[in-house]
Amino acid sequence: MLSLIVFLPVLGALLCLVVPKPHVRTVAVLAAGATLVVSLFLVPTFLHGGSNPADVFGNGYGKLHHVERAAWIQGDEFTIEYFLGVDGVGFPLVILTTVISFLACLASWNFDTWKINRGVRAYFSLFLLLETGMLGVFVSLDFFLFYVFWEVMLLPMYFLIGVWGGPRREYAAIKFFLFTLAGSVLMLVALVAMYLQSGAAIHEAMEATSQPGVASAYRDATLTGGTFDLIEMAVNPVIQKHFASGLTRFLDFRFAPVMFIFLFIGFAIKLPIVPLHTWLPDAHVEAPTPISMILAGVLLKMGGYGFLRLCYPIFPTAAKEFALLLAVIGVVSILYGALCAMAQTDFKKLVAYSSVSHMGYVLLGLAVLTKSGFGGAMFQMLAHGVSSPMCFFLVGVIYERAHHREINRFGGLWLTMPKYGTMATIGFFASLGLPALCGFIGEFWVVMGTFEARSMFTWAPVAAVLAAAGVILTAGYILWLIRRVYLGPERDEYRGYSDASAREMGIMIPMAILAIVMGILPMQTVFNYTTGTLNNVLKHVVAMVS
Amino acid sequence: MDSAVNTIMSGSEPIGRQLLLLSPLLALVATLLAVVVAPLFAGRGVRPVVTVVLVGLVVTFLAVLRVTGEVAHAGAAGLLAERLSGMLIVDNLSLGYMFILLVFLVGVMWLWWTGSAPTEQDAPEFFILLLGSALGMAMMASSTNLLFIVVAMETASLSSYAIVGFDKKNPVGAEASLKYVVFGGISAAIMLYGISLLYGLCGSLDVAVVARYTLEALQPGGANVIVLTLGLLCFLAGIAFKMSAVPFHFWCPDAFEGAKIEVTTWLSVASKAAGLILLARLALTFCAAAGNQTAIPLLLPLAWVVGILATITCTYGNFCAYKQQSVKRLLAYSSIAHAGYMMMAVTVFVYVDPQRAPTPLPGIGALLTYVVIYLFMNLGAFGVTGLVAWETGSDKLEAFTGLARRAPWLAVPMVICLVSLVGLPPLAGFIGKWWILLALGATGGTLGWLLVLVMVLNTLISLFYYMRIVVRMGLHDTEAGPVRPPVRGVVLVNVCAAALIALFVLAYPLKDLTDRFAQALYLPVVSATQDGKQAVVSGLPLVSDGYVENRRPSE
Amino acid sequence: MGNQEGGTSKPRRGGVSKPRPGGMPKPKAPACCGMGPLAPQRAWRRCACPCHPGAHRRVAAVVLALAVTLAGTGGVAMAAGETAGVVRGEQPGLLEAVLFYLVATGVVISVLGICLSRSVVRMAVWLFVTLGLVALLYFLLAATFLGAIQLIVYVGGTLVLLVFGVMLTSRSPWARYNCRAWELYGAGVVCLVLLVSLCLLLGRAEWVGTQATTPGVPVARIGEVLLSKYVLPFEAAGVLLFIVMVGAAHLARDTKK
Amino acid sequence: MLTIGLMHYLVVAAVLLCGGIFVMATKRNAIGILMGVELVLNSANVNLIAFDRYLCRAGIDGQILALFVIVLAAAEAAIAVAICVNFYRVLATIDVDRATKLQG
Repeated sequence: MLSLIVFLPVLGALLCLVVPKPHVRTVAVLAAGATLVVSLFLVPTFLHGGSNPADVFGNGYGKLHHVERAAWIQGDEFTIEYFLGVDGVGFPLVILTTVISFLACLASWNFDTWKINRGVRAYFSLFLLLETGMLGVFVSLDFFLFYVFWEVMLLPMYFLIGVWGGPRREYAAIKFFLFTLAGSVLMLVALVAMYLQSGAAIHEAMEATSQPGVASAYRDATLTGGTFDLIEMAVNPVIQKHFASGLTRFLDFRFAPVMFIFLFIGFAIKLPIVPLHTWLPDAHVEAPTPISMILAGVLLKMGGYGFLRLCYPIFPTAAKEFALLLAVIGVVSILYGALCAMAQTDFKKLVAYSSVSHMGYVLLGLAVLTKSGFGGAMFQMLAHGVSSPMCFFLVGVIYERAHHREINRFGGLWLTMPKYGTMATIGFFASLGLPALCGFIGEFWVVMGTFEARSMFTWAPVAAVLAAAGVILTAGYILWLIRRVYLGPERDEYRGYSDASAREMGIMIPMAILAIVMGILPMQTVFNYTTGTLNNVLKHVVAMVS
Repeated sequence: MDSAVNTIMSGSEPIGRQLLLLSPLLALVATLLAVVVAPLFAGRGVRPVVTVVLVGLVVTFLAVLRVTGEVAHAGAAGLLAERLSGMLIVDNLSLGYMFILLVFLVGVMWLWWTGSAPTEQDAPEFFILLLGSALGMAMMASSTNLLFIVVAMETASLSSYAIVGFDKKNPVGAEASLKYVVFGGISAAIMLYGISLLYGLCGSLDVAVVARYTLEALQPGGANVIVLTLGLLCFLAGIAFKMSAVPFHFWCPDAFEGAKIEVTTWLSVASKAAGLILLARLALTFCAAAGNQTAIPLLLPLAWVVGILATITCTYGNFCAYKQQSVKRLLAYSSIAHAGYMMMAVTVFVYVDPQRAPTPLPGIGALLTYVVIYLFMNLGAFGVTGLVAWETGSDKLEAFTGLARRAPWLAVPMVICLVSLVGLPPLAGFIGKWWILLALGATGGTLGWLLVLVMVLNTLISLFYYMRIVVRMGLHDTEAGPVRPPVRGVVLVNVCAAALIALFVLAYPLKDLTDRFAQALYLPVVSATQDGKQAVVSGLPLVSDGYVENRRPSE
Repeated sequence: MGNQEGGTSKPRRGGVSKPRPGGMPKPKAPACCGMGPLAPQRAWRRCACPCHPGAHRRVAAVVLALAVTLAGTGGVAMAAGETAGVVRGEQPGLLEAVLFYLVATGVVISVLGICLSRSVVRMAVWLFVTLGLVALLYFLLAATFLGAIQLIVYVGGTLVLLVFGVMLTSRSPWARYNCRAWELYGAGVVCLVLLVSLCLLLGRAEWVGTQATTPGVPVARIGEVLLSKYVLPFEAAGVLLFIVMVGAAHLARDTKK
Repeated sequence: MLTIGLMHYLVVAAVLLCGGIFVMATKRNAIGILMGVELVLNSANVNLIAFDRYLCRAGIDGQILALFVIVLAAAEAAIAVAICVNFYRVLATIDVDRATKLQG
């Protein structure tokens, strides 16, 4: 099932290469749609949990569904597995990815009218390849496989920005590539080090107990060497102990903090956090609209997912140690992103900086190690995954007509294009965090969670207050934006613009519905699936820390 | 006279069996002679020569297969007896290199067939020199005696000098071969002086004895430490020249740019790999000599020397590649960088764990994997460069502008090869780096982890210049019309690109194969005999158990 | 090869001396290094030839250097405990010693000659002397076969090949190629330091047994070893020579057909 | 002093080596540099033969290696001279400094 989801887009990409040019986009949309449909078959598994999520995820961290595993690269004590599976963290992100990919694919439907419209086959093939890479990251549970998919996504994205992007596309593309690769080489070092350290742990335990292996806590297996299994690393007490107390081979640092930082930088670049965010405005602004949607909607979530899948479960002690640092970075991202957004006159850049601000909540929510914080972070990822593609698409719609993105040159668009204006209001309010829309829940829970953490961290209330101030800043720039672009008197230069077409509405309405439904029914749409896993991650983290 | 015959037979092996073990090399020599004779019957045309060479290569391949079976049958314990009069050893490592060499020869011939064959007047000479250098490299990979190493290296080098300047009318080629021969002559002379010192100190030209003596004499406070180090460094300089490691790399960019593209491709993989295999064999011999635990710390400085050389080599190669305008030259610098990565694999033998005997086997396995993958990457990248150069008349970066539109069947494999050279998944280049990283990390030493960091940082640096070509091909465009390369060339580069994807997915079978070729290697153990001379008395093969043991992460 | 007399080479510092008929140069002053008309002061700086009349001081310096070197040789040998030969009770071979010192002095002088000559042909002549003297050293070392080979192959073959190369490739075989003064002095200093440190190092090393025990190897033994233990490299060298022949013939052959 | 021993020959070889290195470093002519190479090769040969003669555990190997070195030097000289001749024919000079088509 998961393999099908992951590799359907590849199939589509190959088809795109052979079908006649006029049909390429149809094939691509069908492939993305098929992937979406197949991914929806995952939902029933999670619905069975109903009101009691513990039924689904109560068996401890690492209760997986739709598991597929096979040995891929196997040595004597060395197995890199083809290991896919989803739990409450991966599942919503898979759905998000397929939905946003499908909508972005639809948004590419007018490819022929783009300024750079050569290479239609290449565009859609790379697009679908990108989808494979993203889905692969969210479902792979073997670290090696995870890394491979992480890198698979890199090159298509590079070309999608570099070939079909805006005027500074080359710069933006290489910057994106370089930042991500810089992060992922650190991840590669961590990959090698964690494998070897887990092997050392197993061998130590084997020698201590003179058993021929170490029983795995969550699957019927006996470990005799190192492992790449992400769940195993998190739940196996032998490995955990060794990770927490061991030293690195090189210069004898403590193992956990070093690896945590390596992984953290890798994921934080993707998230992005403030000192490492500079690729994001460039990439978002230069990328074509559908790619901006993917970038904001899905790619940024890979960073947050990385924290939840690797950093926190595997290195809980380090997470506790670095909590203050992470919270500070999170708060700075929130405030700095919001202030930057406020200063922008480029419509797309504003949305891009708002992403930095919003993802800061994810980091803050994770940093404080509370249930509400984790839940809020997860929800914020999904909410942002819905609202920011919508914002980017809204920008794209108007850019196609006006061919500029200067906020100050717009005005009164609601009157000119009422359907578009309505959608824009929903989208931007969702991003703002208006109650009853999706953005509110995540930010509110994160702030709540930060307050709750005051028993553990004395600085938590300060962070909560600052994060709440971020909400106000967000409201400021978004309302100001709406006033400048959509309200006010109708301008002559935009008078003849056609309202959003059926296709455009077809792309916006699902996102708008999602934004509203997630805002009204957060439990049924998100929390029911995620809380169990998140709580178990948290329980695991807290247990390890105390 | 009888005594002479007896000594000939003294390998304790019947002469027939010795000939069997030598049959791959003999088949290569026979092919070479057949190429000389063939024009007498069939004219100097391209076709008969290529036919003869192909038949010869097939025969050689069969011979290698046969000998592989023989060696596998005899097992590791039999390797010492099969040592051919103390000069050569035919073991898995040399056979593995022979396989790589043959596959690569066919690839290079294919490239030649696409590009140069139509205008070639001197095909027999070209193949004599090509096969001659192949013969020299094959001998390098199996020599166990300093004298034979010298002869083998000179065979490889002298043919290479000539083949670089093969296109006589090309002034750049003439200059390249001149520089190559001058630097090559200097390095060979320096190496010989080093060998003479080693001979004086160790009293033997046998590498095993030299290793044994070196480890004895390198004990702190030894009188001969400096002279011995000098001799070893001079000797290493000669090998470093073949690998184009950095202080000895001057010839490499020039020779690569000046030579015909097939020759460049050939040298960029085969000659470097031969040097690396030789280095790996030396590491193996030293590890065998340090079999007793006390000598292990003495190996560390040797590993450091190679490690530092590797670091300088790959960093320098990557930085220099950045400002190149000629793609051929850029790839030449990239090949220097890759030689650095591969040298890192050779440093893998000293472990932090004192319980673990030094063994370079994980490194040799990783090295062989890397060479196999590197072969396809370079053949593909140089192949595309050659096809573009033949069609447009230029190998400059500008010639690649807009290639994605002008010739997608060249641009796509080129992107795949370049990204693989960077070392990103899902391409085989990553797998090559991965095994080296893992082997380095598993040593658990400071050196290992330093090299891990050096390697990943260099990956980052290398991104810049490889992407320059990608940017030119994909992101820029020009008015120039489409490029229509010959179909066989397109097939070649696409086969290479497909191989890179396939080798990623099939990483395990590849590693399994190369590991098998990195096992049960010839490991001489030396002990002093009564008259004060040292002799190789027994072979201690590393069985697979030992290998597993050593792969285990250290405590 | 028609270019030999054709092109006009750029005038270089020191000028190109006239090609002289007769090929082999005669080391006679003052034409030997083409410095004739120059003032002695400048010739002193430029002329590397010990036989130049303006270079008396030069000659003196060379002799001094030789004396120092020889004394150094002896001194280092003493320091290294090179007394084994006396200890072993044999007659100190006076003749051997005299011969050795003569040959060694010759080697040093001719090496200096190679180093300091500017004309390639002159270098070749000095190399001729050096190689010949090295052959004498081989005789002194009781390696008569090697000495003969050195004379036949090296002096008679390789060197002639090099001289041919000089003749074929130089517009004027007397052309000289200068390098900058600081390079010359820098290289000189580096090489002297290298020489001294090498002598000291080699003197310090412990060589296992330093007596001339073997009475020289009979030629038959060499042949025997060459065809038994070293048969593989022997054959490989044959193949190598064959390949080299093909390669050299290809490269040197005229392209115009 | 009057007994000629190993060291004497080693010193002569060192002189040859350093002379060869000096020649390689200062000559601007390909064949000149090759002459330097010949000097270094001879230095190695003197070493080898001297070791054979004076060291008790050495056998005949040094002489054999020296023999091979002579052969290899001849082969190398042949190739080098051929390359020089070809280069000269193309560019009409063998001045290494003037070989500037290929720059670092």
